[in-house]
Amino acid sequence: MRSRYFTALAVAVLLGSGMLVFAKPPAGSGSITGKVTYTGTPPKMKPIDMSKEPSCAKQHATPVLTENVATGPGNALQWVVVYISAGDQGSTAPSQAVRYDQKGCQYLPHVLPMQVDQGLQIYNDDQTSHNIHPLSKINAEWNKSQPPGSPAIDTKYDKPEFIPVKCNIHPWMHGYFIVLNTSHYAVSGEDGSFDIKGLPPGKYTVTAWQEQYPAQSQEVTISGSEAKTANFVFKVLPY
Amino acid sequence: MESDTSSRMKSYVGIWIGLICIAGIEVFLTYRNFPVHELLAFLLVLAFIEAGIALMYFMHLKYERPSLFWSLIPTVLFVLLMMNQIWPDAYRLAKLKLLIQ
Amino acid sequence: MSESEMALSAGQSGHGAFMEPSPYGIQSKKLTMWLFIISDAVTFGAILMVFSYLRAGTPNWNAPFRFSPSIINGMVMTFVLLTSSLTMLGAVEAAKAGRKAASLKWLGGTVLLGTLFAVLHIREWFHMFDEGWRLFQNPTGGPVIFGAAFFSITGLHLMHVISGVIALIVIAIGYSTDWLDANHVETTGLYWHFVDLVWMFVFPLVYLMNASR
Amino acid sequence: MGKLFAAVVFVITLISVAIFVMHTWWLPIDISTTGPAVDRQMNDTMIGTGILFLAGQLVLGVFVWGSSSRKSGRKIRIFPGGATPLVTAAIILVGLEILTLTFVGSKAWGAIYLTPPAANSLRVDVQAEQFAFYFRYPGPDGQFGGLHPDKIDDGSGNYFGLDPANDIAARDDIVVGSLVVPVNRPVELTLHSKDVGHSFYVRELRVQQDFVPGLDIPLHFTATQTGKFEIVCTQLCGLGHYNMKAYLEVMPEDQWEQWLKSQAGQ
Amino acid sequence: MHETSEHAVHQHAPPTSFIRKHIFSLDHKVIGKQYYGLALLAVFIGMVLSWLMRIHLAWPTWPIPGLDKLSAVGAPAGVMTPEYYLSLMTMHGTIMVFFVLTNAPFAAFGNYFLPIQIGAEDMAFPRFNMMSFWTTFTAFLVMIAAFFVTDGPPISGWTAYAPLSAVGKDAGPGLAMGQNLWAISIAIFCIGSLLGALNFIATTLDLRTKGMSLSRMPYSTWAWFVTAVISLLAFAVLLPACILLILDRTAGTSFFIPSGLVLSDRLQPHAGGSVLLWQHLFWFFGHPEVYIAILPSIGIVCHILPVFARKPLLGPRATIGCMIAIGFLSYMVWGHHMFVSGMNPFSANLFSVPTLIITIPATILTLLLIGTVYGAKMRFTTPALFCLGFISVFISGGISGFFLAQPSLDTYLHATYFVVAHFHFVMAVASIFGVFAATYFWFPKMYGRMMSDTLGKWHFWLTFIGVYCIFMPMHYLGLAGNVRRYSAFVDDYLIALIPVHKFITIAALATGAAQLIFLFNLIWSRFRGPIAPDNPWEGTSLEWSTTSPPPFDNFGGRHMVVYQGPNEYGVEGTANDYVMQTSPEKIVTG
Repeated sequence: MRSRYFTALAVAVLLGSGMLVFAKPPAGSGSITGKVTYTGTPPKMKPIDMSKEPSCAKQHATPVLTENVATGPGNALQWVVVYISAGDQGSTAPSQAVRYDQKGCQYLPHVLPMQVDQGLQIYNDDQTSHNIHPLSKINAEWNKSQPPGSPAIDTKYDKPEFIPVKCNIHPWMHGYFIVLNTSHYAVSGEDGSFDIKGLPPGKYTVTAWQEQYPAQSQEVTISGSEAKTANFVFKVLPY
Repeated sequence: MESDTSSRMKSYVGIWIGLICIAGIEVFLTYRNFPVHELLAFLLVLAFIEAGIALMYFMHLKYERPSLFWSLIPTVLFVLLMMNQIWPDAYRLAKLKLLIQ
Repeated sequence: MSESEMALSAGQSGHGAFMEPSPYGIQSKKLTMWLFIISDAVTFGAILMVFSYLRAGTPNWNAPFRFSPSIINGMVMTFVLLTSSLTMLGAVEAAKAGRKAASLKWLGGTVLLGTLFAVLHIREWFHMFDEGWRLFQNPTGGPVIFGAAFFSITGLHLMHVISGVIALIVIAIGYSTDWLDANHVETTGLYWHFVDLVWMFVFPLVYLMNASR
Repeated sequence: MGKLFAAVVFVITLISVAIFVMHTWWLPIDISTTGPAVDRQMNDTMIGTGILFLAGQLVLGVFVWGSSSRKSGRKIRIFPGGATPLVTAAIILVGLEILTLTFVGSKAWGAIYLTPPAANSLRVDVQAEQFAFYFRYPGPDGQFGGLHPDKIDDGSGNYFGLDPANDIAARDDIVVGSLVVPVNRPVELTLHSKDVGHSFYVRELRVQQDFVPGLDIPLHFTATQTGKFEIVCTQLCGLGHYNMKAYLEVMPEDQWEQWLKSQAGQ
Repeated sequence: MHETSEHAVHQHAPPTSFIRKHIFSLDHKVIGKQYYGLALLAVFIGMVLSWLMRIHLAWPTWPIPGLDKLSAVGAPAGVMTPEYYLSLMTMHGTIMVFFVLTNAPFAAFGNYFLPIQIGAEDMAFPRFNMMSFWTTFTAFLVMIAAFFVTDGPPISGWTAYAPLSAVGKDAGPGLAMGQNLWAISIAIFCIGSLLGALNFIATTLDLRTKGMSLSRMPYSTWAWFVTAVISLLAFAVLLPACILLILDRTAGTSFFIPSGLVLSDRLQPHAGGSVLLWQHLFWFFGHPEVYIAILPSIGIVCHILPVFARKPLLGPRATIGCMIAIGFLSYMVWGHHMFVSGMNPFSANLFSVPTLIITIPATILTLLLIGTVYGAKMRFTTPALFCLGFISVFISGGISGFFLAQPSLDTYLHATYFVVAHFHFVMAVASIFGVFAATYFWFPKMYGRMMSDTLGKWHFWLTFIGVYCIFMPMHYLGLAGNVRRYSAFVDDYLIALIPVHKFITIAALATGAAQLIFLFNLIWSRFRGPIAPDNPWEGTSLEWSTTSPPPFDNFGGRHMVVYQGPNEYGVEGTANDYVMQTSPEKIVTG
């Protein structure tokens, strides 16, 4: 009964979003690409001991590492959110909800950007109860447990905020909800690269946010459908 | 009856003066630089004397049947005495307090 | 059993011939007040224990009360409260002797002194607020728990004083209109003396033990 | 009806006692030096109270059976000697049992909680939090770094609140999620709690001790057998209480040293 | 100067308006029934909560139909979340301990029968009496309100250990508003209980009718009196503890919160408190509370058993002495709840010895009850069966006290199901058996109609066997180290024990269902039961000297005069085999 309901909902959401795509083509075709790197010695990411939750521990052949300063080859810095912090004209939230997974006692993805009022669906894919506690200060704070097999939590945020998320049952589970006023954002990948697309011409402030180090901003002006480059370098410390 | 009352009032005034004196002694002792434990002991003894006087005379316990005294006071003292079993723990609290650097 | 006791136990039940005599020879109301007092004594005992326990468990306790104004104010308050006990005794004695007008005067005095105590106390509180004291704040840099304990203990005592004052006013009005009798005055007197008795512990433990020397 | 009552009481009593005697569900193996005394105490108490239990229930059943006799003209009978023998018996028998249990039992208790740890103990810090245990070894320098609650950050794995940037002793501290100890060596734990009350309970060690927030609670034990055992939390600590556990691994000394080295390298 | 003093009791006429008669009534009998009704409501809520918990423990993934209606957050699609399990557990404990075990045997039956048993027309202070009920009722409403706040009821257990209960929402769901409501409710409950206790003591001491000396008081009256004294002093400690807890939660003080706590990644702005302080204050109340729950039932059983054994209770003076001794000792032993709590280990021995000493008066009481059964001409009515069941259950529960009183064994058994078994047997089941016995025994007096004995016996057998099936296996679980307050069993050694939990759950559901027989019997007999005579059980105490139900002033204007003790059963050479307390005939003791 319930699953049919969800299927119907999913179909409706897909159709709706498809129509939106057709109805509203991207307002611009400019883009900003770049790479986020670091200088200095990054702290060593620690292996997470999941032995207290065997059902999760056995999903990982080698221990998962903490992700607060995730680095890649070539001094790349992962999980940095790059977004337009000023200059964007604003747009309504897409009807497509973002998905957040709890799998193997990890938050996937570690950092989840979304737009204000955009739907957020949180799934528990594990055979254990999870507790999801976004530590918001501006938005209303909530704290809910999700036993295995219970329906997805469906919610949204109505004010922009950088919200740390923690699982109250598994203390190592940490992630971030990045609620933004803009639809133009990207998260740096393992190689540190990011790509913000669909920008109409204009003068923008591009900000790169990393969970542990101070955020950085750059001014970028886009005229026409050009592709600009903006690189960010974070100074990291070993401790 | 009338003279009885006034003679009692006279004794009450005497007790009142006595209580004020005890309070004065307490303040005096406070500034005599005793170690904290000794001061506490002195003050507690004086406070119990004061309370005893107030109980017996002001609250007329002396003039009631002794059974009332023996029903009430030992009960309260017993319960308060039992509560003192928390002390070993308070000192442990001081000893094991998490040292936050 | 003496005659007066007989009369007492008869008085307390209305038809003593059908009742067992009360074991203490006092009115039920007075007995209940005594019971309430021992119960309340345990309450105050517990809360003073809490304070002392925390104090014993806090290694770097600093005594924040200076002689002037805190201790002096405490002394004045002690004096006021003790005196109010004396006036209360006057009221009870006069009421027992049937001198209603005198008793009411004494009661009035007690109410005034009780109010004065409350005013002095609240004034002290405001003074401390100005200095930066809060339930969770200690401006002298000592343990914050002192503020919490001080305001809770004295607050509980102040609550007793204020309800005592209200009770005295009600009793005085009732007594003057013959709705209540001398026994009510006596019972309320017991309560008032108890409030005084509690202060005899609060003053040394909370004020004097925390006088900066 | 009385006979039925007696019969039901007999059946219940016998089944209950039988399951106790058969040890169908019983204490697990004992791997601690202080454990045997606890086990002995448990057995003594079990036998003493078992006799009381059996006697109490059976005598109740027998008396009820007797009291239900419908013989006409039967007179009531007062218990021989009245209350005095019963009161005396209770005071003497129970009193004796209490005295014995107290004297013997306080030794078992003292061995765990009132004796200081041995000088050559392995020192391990335990941090309990909602809802996991973390264990800290001093590392090669043999020194623990200081604890700073404001530095605690689960996201970066800093469960203890170490400050390696300013505190050199903290840099080589080994923080792991399992308690790994060498066999037959005294272990001295210091229990910290980050947030609320928790408890350290290893059935096989016969040891249970609460974590008290704000206090460093000492606890020591010596494991005598190798193996992997569960550490569970027994003090209600919040929603994940049921899921708060860790493992105690007891290893031969050489294996343990290797393990420690491998951890220090990480 | 004395003629003006009086009690309102003797002047007020029977009220006529519905509100004064049934709701804001000053009549102790109505107030007693109100307490009973409240306890009945509470016990069914508490029982349903225990069902939900048991089902979840045995089959954690089963969706429970309708549970998502009660709390969509706590039980999404009917599957209980861990925090909702703890919420239900907290509410089960709190409701059962405070609103059932304190109310039913003590406040309900005490209110109804204490004045009648001593020959008084009402309590000493009827207005206080009414106030204490409505205060308790308010406390109940506040407690129930916790079900309906956003995060649900608190999850800190009925003991509300700080700092879990003190720091607020960062500690978990239910610890914001839910815990506030809990603390406020308990504080209100304390006030209600204190008022009640004052009234009970004053009534017992001052309103005894002619000839009713203290030594002639029935055992139930003695038990209520001793209980009142215990609660007068015990609740006086819980009240400030609750106030301090409320201050910690709302005003930012830190009595129970030390510095440097990090919850939900937030450094808490508290410093200087002590966690153990709450435990000390709570258990200083909490242990006497156990006796507040059980003593009235002991008294009731001591009162009822001789009626059906048709012989006097063995050792009347020893019985009363034991009750007083238990009351006295109850203040010396609270630390046995805290052996492994981080308390100074030296104190453990200090608390252990008096705890073990308490077993002496308890054993004496049990032996005297068993000795009373010896050679009796037992009439096996339902109340008699419940009394016998009480003895059996009390033995079973008391025995495990020997284990838990010893710190050395407590290191293993603390916080396991062994403890759950112990206190459910000795405090909950035994006390409830007393309440059942009292209900079947006094129902004819309260409502003028007999309860069905057949249904009563079915109820007894199912309950008696049921409770053994529920709680006896918990001892085995405890010995295997099964930790209590777990919402699911995920540890390797606990998974192996789940079949036992399934057995217990089935037994609990069945036993709970058997209570519906009782409920049906209660309601049916209220309207359809055969009319009861004034003294259906041939009892001696004063309640049997008046009509069923008693008139407004209990004795219809008569003043009872007491000539006998309450214990005159099996007396030879009299017309019946018993002598009423009001009967002036001389008893020839042979």
